[in-house]
Amino acid sequence: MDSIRKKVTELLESGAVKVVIGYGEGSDNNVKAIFVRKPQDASKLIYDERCVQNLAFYLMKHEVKHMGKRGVIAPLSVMRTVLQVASECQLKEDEVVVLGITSEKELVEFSNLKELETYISKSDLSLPAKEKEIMDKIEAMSPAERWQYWTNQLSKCIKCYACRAACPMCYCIRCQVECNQPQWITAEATPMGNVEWHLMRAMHLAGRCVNCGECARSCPMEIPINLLTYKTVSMVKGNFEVYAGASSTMESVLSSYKSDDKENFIR
Amino acid sequence: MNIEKKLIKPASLEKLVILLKEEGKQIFAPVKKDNLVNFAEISTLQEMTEDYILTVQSAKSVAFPKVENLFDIKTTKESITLTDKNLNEIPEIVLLGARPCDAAGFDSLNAIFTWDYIDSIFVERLKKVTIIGMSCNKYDAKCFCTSMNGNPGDTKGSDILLTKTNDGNYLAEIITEKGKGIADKHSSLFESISDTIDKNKFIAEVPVKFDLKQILENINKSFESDLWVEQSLRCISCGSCAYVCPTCACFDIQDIYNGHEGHRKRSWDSCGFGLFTLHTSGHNPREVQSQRWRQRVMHKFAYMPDRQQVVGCVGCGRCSRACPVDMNLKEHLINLAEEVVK
Amino acid sequence: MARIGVFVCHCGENISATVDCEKVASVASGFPGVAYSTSYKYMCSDPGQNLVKDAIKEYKLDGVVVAACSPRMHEPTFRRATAEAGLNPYLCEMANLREHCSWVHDKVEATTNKAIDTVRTLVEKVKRNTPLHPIRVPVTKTALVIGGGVAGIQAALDIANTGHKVIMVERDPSIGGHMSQLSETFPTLDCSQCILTPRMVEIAQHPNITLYTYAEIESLEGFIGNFKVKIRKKSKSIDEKACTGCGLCSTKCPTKKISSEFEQHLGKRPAIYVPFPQAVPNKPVIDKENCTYYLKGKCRICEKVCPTKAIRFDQPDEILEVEIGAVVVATGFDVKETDFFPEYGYGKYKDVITGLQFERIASASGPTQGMIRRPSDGEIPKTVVFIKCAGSRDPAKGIEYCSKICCMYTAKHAMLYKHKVHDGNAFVFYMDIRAGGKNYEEFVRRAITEDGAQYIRGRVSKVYEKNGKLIVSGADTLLGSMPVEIEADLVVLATASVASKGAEELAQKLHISYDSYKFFSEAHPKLKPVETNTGGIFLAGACQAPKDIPESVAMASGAAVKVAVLFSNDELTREPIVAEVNRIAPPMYSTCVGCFMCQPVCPYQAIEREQIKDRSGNLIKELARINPGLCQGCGTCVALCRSKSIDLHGYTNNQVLAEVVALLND
Amino acid sequence: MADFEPKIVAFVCNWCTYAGADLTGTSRIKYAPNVKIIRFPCTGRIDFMLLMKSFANGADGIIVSGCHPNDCHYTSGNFHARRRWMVFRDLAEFMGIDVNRVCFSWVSAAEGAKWAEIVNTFTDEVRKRGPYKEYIDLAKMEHKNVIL
Repeated sequence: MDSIRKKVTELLESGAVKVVIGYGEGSDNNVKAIFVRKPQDASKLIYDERCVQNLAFYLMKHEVKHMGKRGVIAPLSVMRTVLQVASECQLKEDEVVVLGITSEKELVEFSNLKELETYISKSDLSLPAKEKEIMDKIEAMSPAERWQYWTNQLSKCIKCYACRAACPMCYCIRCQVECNQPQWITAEATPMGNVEWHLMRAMHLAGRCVNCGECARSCPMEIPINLLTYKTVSMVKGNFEVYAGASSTMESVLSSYKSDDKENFIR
Repeated sequence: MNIEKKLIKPASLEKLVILLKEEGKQIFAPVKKDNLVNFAEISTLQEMTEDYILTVQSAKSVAFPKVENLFDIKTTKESITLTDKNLNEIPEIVLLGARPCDAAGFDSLNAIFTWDYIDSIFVERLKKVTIIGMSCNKYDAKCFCTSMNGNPGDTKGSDILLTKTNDGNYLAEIITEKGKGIADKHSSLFESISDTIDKNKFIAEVPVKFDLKQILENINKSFESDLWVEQSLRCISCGSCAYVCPTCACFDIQDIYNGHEGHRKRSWDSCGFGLFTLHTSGHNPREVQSQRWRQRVMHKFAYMPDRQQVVGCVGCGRCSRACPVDMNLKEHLINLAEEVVK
Repeated sequence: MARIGVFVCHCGENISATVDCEKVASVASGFPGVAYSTSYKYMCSDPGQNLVKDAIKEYKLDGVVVAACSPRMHEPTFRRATAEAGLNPYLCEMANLREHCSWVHDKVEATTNKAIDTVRTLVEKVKRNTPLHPIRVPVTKTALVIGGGVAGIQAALDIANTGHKVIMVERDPSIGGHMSQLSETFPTLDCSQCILTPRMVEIAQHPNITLYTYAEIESLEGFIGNFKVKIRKKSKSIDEKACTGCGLCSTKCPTKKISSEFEQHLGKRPAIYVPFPQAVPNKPVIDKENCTYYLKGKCRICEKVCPTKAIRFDQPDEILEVEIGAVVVATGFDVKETDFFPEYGYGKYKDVITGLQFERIASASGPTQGMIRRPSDGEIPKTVVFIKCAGSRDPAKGIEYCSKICCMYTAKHAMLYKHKVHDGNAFVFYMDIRAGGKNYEEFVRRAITEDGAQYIRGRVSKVYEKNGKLIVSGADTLLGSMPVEIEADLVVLATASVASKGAEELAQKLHISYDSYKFFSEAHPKLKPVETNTGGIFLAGACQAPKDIPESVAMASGAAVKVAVLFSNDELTREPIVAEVNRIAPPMYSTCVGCFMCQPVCPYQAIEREQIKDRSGNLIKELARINPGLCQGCGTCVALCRSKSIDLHGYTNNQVLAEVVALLND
Repeated sequence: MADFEPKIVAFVCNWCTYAGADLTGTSRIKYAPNVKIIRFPCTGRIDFMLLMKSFANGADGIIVSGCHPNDCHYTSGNFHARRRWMVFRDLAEFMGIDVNRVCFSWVSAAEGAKWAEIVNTFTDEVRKRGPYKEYIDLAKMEHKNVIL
């Protein structure tokens, strides 16, 4: 932790970055995102197992963006998000300093995104075991049971859009769910509309989701919606041999094709 | 009306639920499912849980549902017919187990929906809701009702307030005519109890965290404060606070129409959403999150007291519990108060 | 409310035999927004069209649904009629009641109901149609011809003779292509070079043609009528203006033992060379990979001997950028060679050669001056075995198609051989003889009957050497698959014609499609054989599929006419069925967030990045913009766009979703 | 169930399958009238949400059809579509949506007979599966005022 604080102090003192987005003590033993702009505030930074929020979201937030060059405390999910959003033209290499945190909670520095890519290429990007287990269980169900499971889960959705707001990949200024010419999905939470909304969101994240789990974590109704995007993660890995957030230059899976893509389902 | 104190035993309460249901009323009570406690329709008291501090969502949707059909639209070749919602179809609802803060929330909602325009659907819905509240014997760090002029045994807003006593029975305070109607009709279930019973023994003691008066007096001076920006830096503009809030009343109106028939529907919305104030012109008067955060707080603590003479917050703390990024309203209010004093 | 007119056509009895047209019209008249509905026996007839036109005026219609045949049949007809009545033609849609309904279903209630559903669907669509206006784009009247073989030459001359400028780009040092390598041509046996070289000279001298040899396409951008091409002129190491083509440099070049590509490696050439004596332009290039100076930094003999001081060792590659309006791709083919035929010993035995090598041996200008001498020892072979379908029609080899020209040239080879070696034996192993074409069958017959070529129907399994002879081991299937072994002095393989080297890369640069064999794809196998799917790019010759000379020439002239048609107008009008990124007022400008994930899905590179800047030039936002001149309206970007910021005119989200809803809700 | 006639909507591209279906007509090959076609320029234009909306509006089955690989009028629209369908199918299946009610196919402009065969086979399949009740029920379900 000291090395991280030291590095942040350096970066702020030298003016290399204007702000460092990191984790700090919040209320009631919670962790909150803090925005360190003064070297002396670097001491407020913490990093422990409670620090799970995907801070990469803030790199693109209007108010934070306007502070200038940003540093970000970056566990694996944040590192991957940076690469992914960079590949989607939402973040430029010279706008961000990634202060990587290894799984041993050590600081790892990158002088450019290429180095970050090299680091990511050696990291384990697979889905967390806990979720994988639940997914396996769902997959083992009959289609009717799966339908029952999901309609039941999704009927809890109140369309507060916390999942979308928390997801750093959901940076659209107008989501398809908000289109009303035509109205693809009802504005209000309805059992059908909820299924459509969450399927649509997962489709839009296919090949882009870095499985940070932020959507499910932020859901006030505790719906495991991350499983839907995780499903696309495993599908994309299984069929196209890629994980999202592995490169800042890669073409998205759904923006590309191979002439010999699987088509055994096509008559 | 003077509050009348009665005693109701669990078995009687169970019976009451069945009887009220037989009268055609829908009974909503806290139900635990997938580890979440929320209001749901019950048929028997067994379905209700008492293992909760607060439900995740407030009880407001009994009067202000997530989605409300305002009117039906039908197009024929010759004309377009609009049919208003039939208010008679609105069911009678008994809200059992609502906390005093939930009950108090309806006051704020009512103030908004009956302010410049009387919203007949809301009014009718609220008219048909009977609240059998339940005092809190537990609280958590997010609770701050006592700072908002409320308390865990507050009778305000409830028609009947139950307080669980040591012996497992409930002290039933009959507060309104509506409550009295039920108590009288099912008088055999309501037993008499000594007037001297001290309810405070059975309710939680929630510490007061700030001086509401000071905040209400000073908040208008804080409009230009940098604190709004600072506080909202970590806000991700989701709507979870608004959607769980018992007093948030923002809504959106959309036509769901397939070319032949459809409905105009009102559904919940949130002033925290970026598109909430977006004009067709492209202009957005509340373009950034700090403005939207300020709006949310000031609406509750400055504009509502000013216009509707009611504070738009009951201190239930749901927003802080639901917030994925630890936007703690109580702390933000304390900081605001400090800032203004400075 | 909308004022839609519905016009139900009986199509004689084609529709009314199974669909109750009256009922369709009467039910449609009850749809919200339908102001007029009628049925008529032949809606496409003049009176029928007039009925539509009159109704548009009389009932002030703002949309038209013609429920008749397939829109692929009569949509233009009714859109024209709609326009003539003063309504925007794109406010007319057709409901397909014939091909998709009356002709495929029995006379049951469900058929009429389906017709009603279809009409309702189109009524809901047309309610959401908006007037569209044809897109006009100017035309640059210069054509680019890629490839200087016979097809390219023909196309270039035809276009140039219509008065338009042509730029020809050839990868090799000389134009002429494979045809210049051939000895004689079937079925007339006239000398290939004798008929080709005058054309080559014409190219060089034509005032409308600019020729770049030793040059390749670097990139092509833009769209029909408005392309920008980058041409890489590879360094020839000579100043073409100064060089007179005297040939002294080649004569004096000390490096003379380089295998000649033109001679199919049966002859040698120096490092500074012209590929063949009749080359156009007849000016040398230095082969840098083999030149002593480039390899070792010493020599410069050519520079010393050049009388006009035209040698430029430091000449760099040059990139030219030219604006053109149309492209003719005529990059030809290659023959399969190398170790593709281990069982036939190609590459192992010097006397196993390809048909193209045989052409050089038989050619009067070739390495043997036209004497049939085998490569190994220069002896005159007494027995020659020709093996057809070497690679072609062989799924095991991965080439399933017929190379088309081999039957004919093999007959020619056998004939030429017999003409030159009268006592020789010519054996031809064949699968089938495919000699469709004017005088072709007669030609093959002549080779067999008059010149005594011995045709054996069967495949050769193996060629191996034994006692200085090549043993060709095969079977004669006409004699019950009896094994046949022939002791040969020379074996000629009619190797498969394959796509030209680099065809795939070129297709990608040009953004045209190609098949699994890398031959370029025509837009329609029957009706658009010279067009590609990219507007303004045409195909000529064997780059599309194996072809003989007359076919290539005919196709080239076809492509030239297509270019001439395109150049006959100053402006092009295009269907306004194009995608568009929405625009709204500042500060959002568009709901597009500029993720640019749509860019790679566009097959036409029509999606550009547009920067929105404030007055001081600071970037506010970068968002996608679709060039309507390039967009062909496939809509792939529309479905991909997550924020639905792109929509496709004519098939908007609003329209298609309304169709779905209307189709399923009666 | 015996007299159940499924509602099937077909999303087809203009250049191959629509033309192929035209050929079915010109060849007078009969097929089930249950299938109704909506024309698109290309399979690449077909949004997966349209499939969802079809079910929500009462479709019992959906056919999506376009040009064979390498035959796309726009060179690659069908390839992009195919990828989307791969992901969509997987996800939909994971959610318990009956993916057997969506028939993806390639039907060229020359395959009039294939179109008829696809329509007939698929209509039979959907007829056997019965109405897509689970989906319609969900679509018709009003959100409860207070939910769990």
